[in-house]
Amino acid sequence: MSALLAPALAALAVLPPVAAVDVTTYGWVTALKVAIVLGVIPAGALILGYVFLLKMMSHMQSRLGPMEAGPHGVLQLVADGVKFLQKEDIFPSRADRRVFAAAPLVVLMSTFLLYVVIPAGPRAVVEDLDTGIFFALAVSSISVIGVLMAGWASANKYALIGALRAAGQLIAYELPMVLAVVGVVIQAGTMSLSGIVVAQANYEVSVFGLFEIPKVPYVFPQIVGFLLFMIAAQAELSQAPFDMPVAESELVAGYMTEYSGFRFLFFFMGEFGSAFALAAIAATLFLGGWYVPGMSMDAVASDIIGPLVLGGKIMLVAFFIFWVRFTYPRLREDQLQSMAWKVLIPISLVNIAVTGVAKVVF
Amino acid sequence: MTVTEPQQLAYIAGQAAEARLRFELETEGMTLNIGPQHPATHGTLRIIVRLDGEQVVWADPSCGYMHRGYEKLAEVRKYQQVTTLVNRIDWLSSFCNEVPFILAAEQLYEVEAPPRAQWIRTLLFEMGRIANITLFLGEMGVQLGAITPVFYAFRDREHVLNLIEAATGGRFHPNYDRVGGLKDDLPKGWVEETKAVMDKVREFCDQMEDLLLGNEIFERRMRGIGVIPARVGLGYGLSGANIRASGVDWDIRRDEPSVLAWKDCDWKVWTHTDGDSFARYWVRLQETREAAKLVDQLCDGLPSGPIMAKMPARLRVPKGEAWVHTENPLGEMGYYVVSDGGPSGPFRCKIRSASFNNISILPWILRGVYVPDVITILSSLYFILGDIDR
Amino acid sequence: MSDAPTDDQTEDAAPPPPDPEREELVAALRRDLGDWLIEHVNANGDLWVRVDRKAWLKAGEVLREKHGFDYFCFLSGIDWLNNAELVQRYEQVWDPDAEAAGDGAADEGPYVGGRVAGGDTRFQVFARVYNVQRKLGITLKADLDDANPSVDSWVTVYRGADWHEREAWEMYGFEFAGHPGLRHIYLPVEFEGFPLRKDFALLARVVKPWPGLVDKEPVPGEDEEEGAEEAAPA
Amino acid sequence: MGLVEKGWLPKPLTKVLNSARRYSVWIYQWGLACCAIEMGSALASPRYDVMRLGVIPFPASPRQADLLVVSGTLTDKLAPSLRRLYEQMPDPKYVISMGSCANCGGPYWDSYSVTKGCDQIVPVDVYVPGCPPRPEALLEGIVLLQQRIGDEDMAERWKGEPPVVAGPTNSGVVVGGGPIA
Repeated sequence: MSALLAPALAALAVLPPVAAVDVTTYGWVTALKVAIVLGVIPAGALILGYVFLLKMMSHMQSRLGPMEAGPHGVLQLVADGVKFLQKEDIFPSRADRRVFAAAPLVVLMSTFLLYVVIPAGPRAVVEDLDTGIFFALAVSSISVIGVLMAGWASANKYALIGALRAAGQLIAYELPMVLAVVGVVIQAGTMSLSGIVVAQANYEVSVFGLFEIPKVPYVFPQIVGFLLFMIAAQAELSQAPFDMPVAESELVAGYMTEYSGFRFLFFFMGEFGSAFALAAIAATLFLGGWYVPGMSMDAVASDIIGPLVLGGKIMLVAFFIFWVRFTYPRLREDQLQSMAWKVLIPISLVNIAVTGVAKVVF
Repeated sequence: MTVTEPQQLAYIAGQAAEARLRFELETEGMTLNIGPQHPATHGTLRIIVRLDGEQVVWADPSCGYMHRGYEKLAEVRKYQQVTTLVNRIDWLSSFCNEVPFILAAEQLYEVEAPPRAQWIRTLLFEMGRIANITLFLGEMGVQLGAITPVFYAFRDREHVLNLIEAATGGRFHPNYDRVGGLKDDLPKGWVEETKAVMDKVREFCDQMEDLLLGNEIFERRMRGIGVIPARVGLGYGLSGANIRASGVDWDIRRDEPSVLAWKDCDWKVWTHTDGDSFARYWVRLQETREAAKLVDQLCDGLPSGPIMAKMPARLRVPKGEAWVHTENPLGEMGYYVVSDGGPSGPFRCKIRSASFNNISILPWILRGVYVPDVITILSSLYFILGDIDR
Repeated sequence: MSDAPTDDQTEDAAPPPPDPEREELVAALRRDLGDWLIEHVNANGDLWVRVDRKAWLKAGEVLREKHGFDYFCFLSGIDWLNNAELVQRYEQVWDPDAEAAGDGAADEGPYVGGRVAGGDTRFQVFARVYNVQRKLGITLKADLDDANPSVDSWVTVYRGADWHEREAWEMYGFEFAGHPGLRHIYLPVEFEGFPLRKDFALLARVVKPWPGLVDKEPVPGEDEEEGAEEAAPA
Repeated sequence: MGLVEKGWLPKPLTKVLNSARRYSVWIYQWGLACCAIEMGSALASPRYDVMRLGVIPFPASPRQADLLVVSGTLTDKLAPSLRRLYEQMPDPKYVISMGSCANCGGPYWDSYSVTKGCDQIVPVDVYVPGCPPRPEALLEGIVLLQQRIGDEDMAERWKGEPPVVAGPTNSGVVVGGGPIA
């Protein structure tokens, strides 16, 4: 953890004294951003893990789930985290030690970078890149390198098979995901995530020219794209029905098989952190992001209400992700590949074409 | 016994895989050791598979990690003590294990239990079947990645276990049979409660049909996977739902004369012609429903009377050999008991357990399949370690 | 219970009528095997056939190919050794009346008598196959040589016999000629001895015999145990 | 984690660390014999639901597990695997011996192939008697183990020396000892 805290501490060190509070100075803004990113990821992972993995799953299975650690077990994952920090840090004797140690950090880094471009309000965004969605999709693929490193360095056959499956799967599903996003980008005319939110706030649908429905999120015009994006996100996150890389009944724990202690915790955080981030991206692209109809686009209040709205939408998307995860059996690796290449990619190409035509025509 | 096209195709594929093994195999493969502590093996089965990519070139199951030596231990115990032992062979339906043994012992003792005892035996036998197969129905989902069904299975199985406990005193290992009858009669109100629970079991079956059987992914993972042609299956000694799924219409409960009460009930033996994993799952699901039906009928027709026969006043078991087999949840279970006429227990007790034969087909059936299908096939053949290793 | 007469004589006096279907099967088998079919017993709705060990493989082939006995039930062995000494050691105090009854647990001969389709030698291999169409089962037996218990393997006929023969090899030391690989199936490779042979003593019982009915004995050290529990740190 | 290895920690921190381990016991998914089904009931059946106590049955790999429940008969053939499995688990790790077979051989006390007691192979923290124990019994065993974890002296544990084998304590838990890491 100390490696992660270092940039935050460094950022704090260059800050001006507290007395001269000027939140617009570069140092303060940077510190705030670093703190948000460092705080949001563990918090997001904790919330998703607790609400969905522990509680929702248990209730769906007519159980209670954790009850003892804190009221209704809210501290369960905190206890898990503290426990994992105390566990022995095992390196398998034939492991490639450096790569083995670096792999969880690479996965976690990919997750951290995802958060950089997600807007939670008109100004509540770490860095509003012009090519925000492009950046997000690019960095989300970095995690596969970490997974491959983990599988290779573990010197374990299950881990290796799991890592190769993960690589094949992520490559296959990255494509439909990008293509699904292209539809949104065409419609919004921008690749900036903040721009997409604004575009959705201003988007109007006219029904046969009779009457107009204002402020429609893109989930309605881009319903095909939304479904494609959610399926691809499910695969990207290695959740059932696409959880072959970590298929318990086949590959023990896949690429994580040999990881113990806090290194496993990094993977765990990375898994739920990216679930949180991808849900946020889905909410931004298709559900209108931080914007709710009736809210002023530029008010300072939007910067406060916006994150809450976005959080609610994230939970909604994540609910579907985890609902599917706990219900569906998993596909076989070849079925998964054929589904990606033969079904999803053609559909997404057609979707792009239709969107483009519609954009030109209307 | 009709040979369907998928069965024929599977046979050809098997032959091709064998030819490939014999003449072509010179690739760089990887040997993967599944087990003995692997989540898919329901315990401690170990399968050594040679992989070419993700395809299995050959598989060699290695059992014995749960071998406890029942046959030897039965030789140094009394007949009454052996029931305690054989309870633990197939631990999901313990009562079903003791019934054939006690019937064999009764044959040797030359006594016969009164009708009420036989009916209660049949009743609990079918409840054991439900307790066993419900877990299979849920566990199949876990092996394919759907984790929720098994929780429902455990939930609804609990009701059945409660009833078994109420009747026998043992939730898991009843040890309820005695030579010549039963330990106790049923408690008051048990019959009504049982019929209420059977409704829950039927509900559970419907739920599984919705959750798993109707799921496209489940179907795609199961259909055409692990097809067993009937003749090959019989040659390996597959029995129970595994062979009925291949179209062999054979159920010992119906086809063999037995002192138990199946002949007095109206029920149906389900078969399926595909012989694949899906067929095995489907047949077991129907069997659970039939078992619930049987329990209802047995509850209705329960005769009154004593539950223990008059035992002849002799201490020695006459010399002889007896073979009794029944249709257990996992397949045919039989005991070949030899008495030497002495005061001790069985001289020889050969236990023919279903899973041992069911699993012996694995080297044949696993050739050429993918690793995920190994799990599907293993689970759909449905074995219990104690039943393999004894 | 006590007033029940030993009425097994009356039952023996009226044997069930011989089953024509099974008799017919035996006749057909005899046509193929000739003198190698030594003996058959048709009782209790079941059929035992003892063949010469030279005809063991042939009997399996004939049953499967000609008579449709597709289903392989099991294959195993019996050790008929009358190891009275070992048996008595296992008996202990369970059944004192049996000792008083006088005629002894042991038969006179070296091997236990009174078997169905039993032979003259110590080891017997037996198997059961089944015809699922006719719902007919048959138990085949063959006597094996004492010094060199060996018989032809059934693997070529019933593929399921593979594991059963490995088990019989492991448990009894039977050799199966033509078996592709007689390896250990249940026991670790370093295991010594053949557990199901009658002269294989269970070590736990030899070292510490079963105490018998513990109810008859006073429970020792009850007070001491309670004291120890109280003395233990909280 | 230098402080932890030295075994010097302030009391409140020890308390926090202990309770974290106490409420987060990841149990390795591995069943041996009959008891495995009762363990499965305890883990999966809504009536027992061990997850309430923070016992989470996720890990399929021993590397992520804290608790190993030896649930059933241990045979001589399997004993080396059990030892290896135990060694694969990261410290601090705990073992519950569930059922008569794992405790002492149980009904197979005279068998030629059964190990009479898994404590010959691995150090055991809690013994749960029964054949098989009811899920409630396993729950009690787990609660006793959690109490034990809560009261654990970190210094003792992390010194790398085996704790001395104690006699039966008041709670009925027999404290086992054994080499650590």
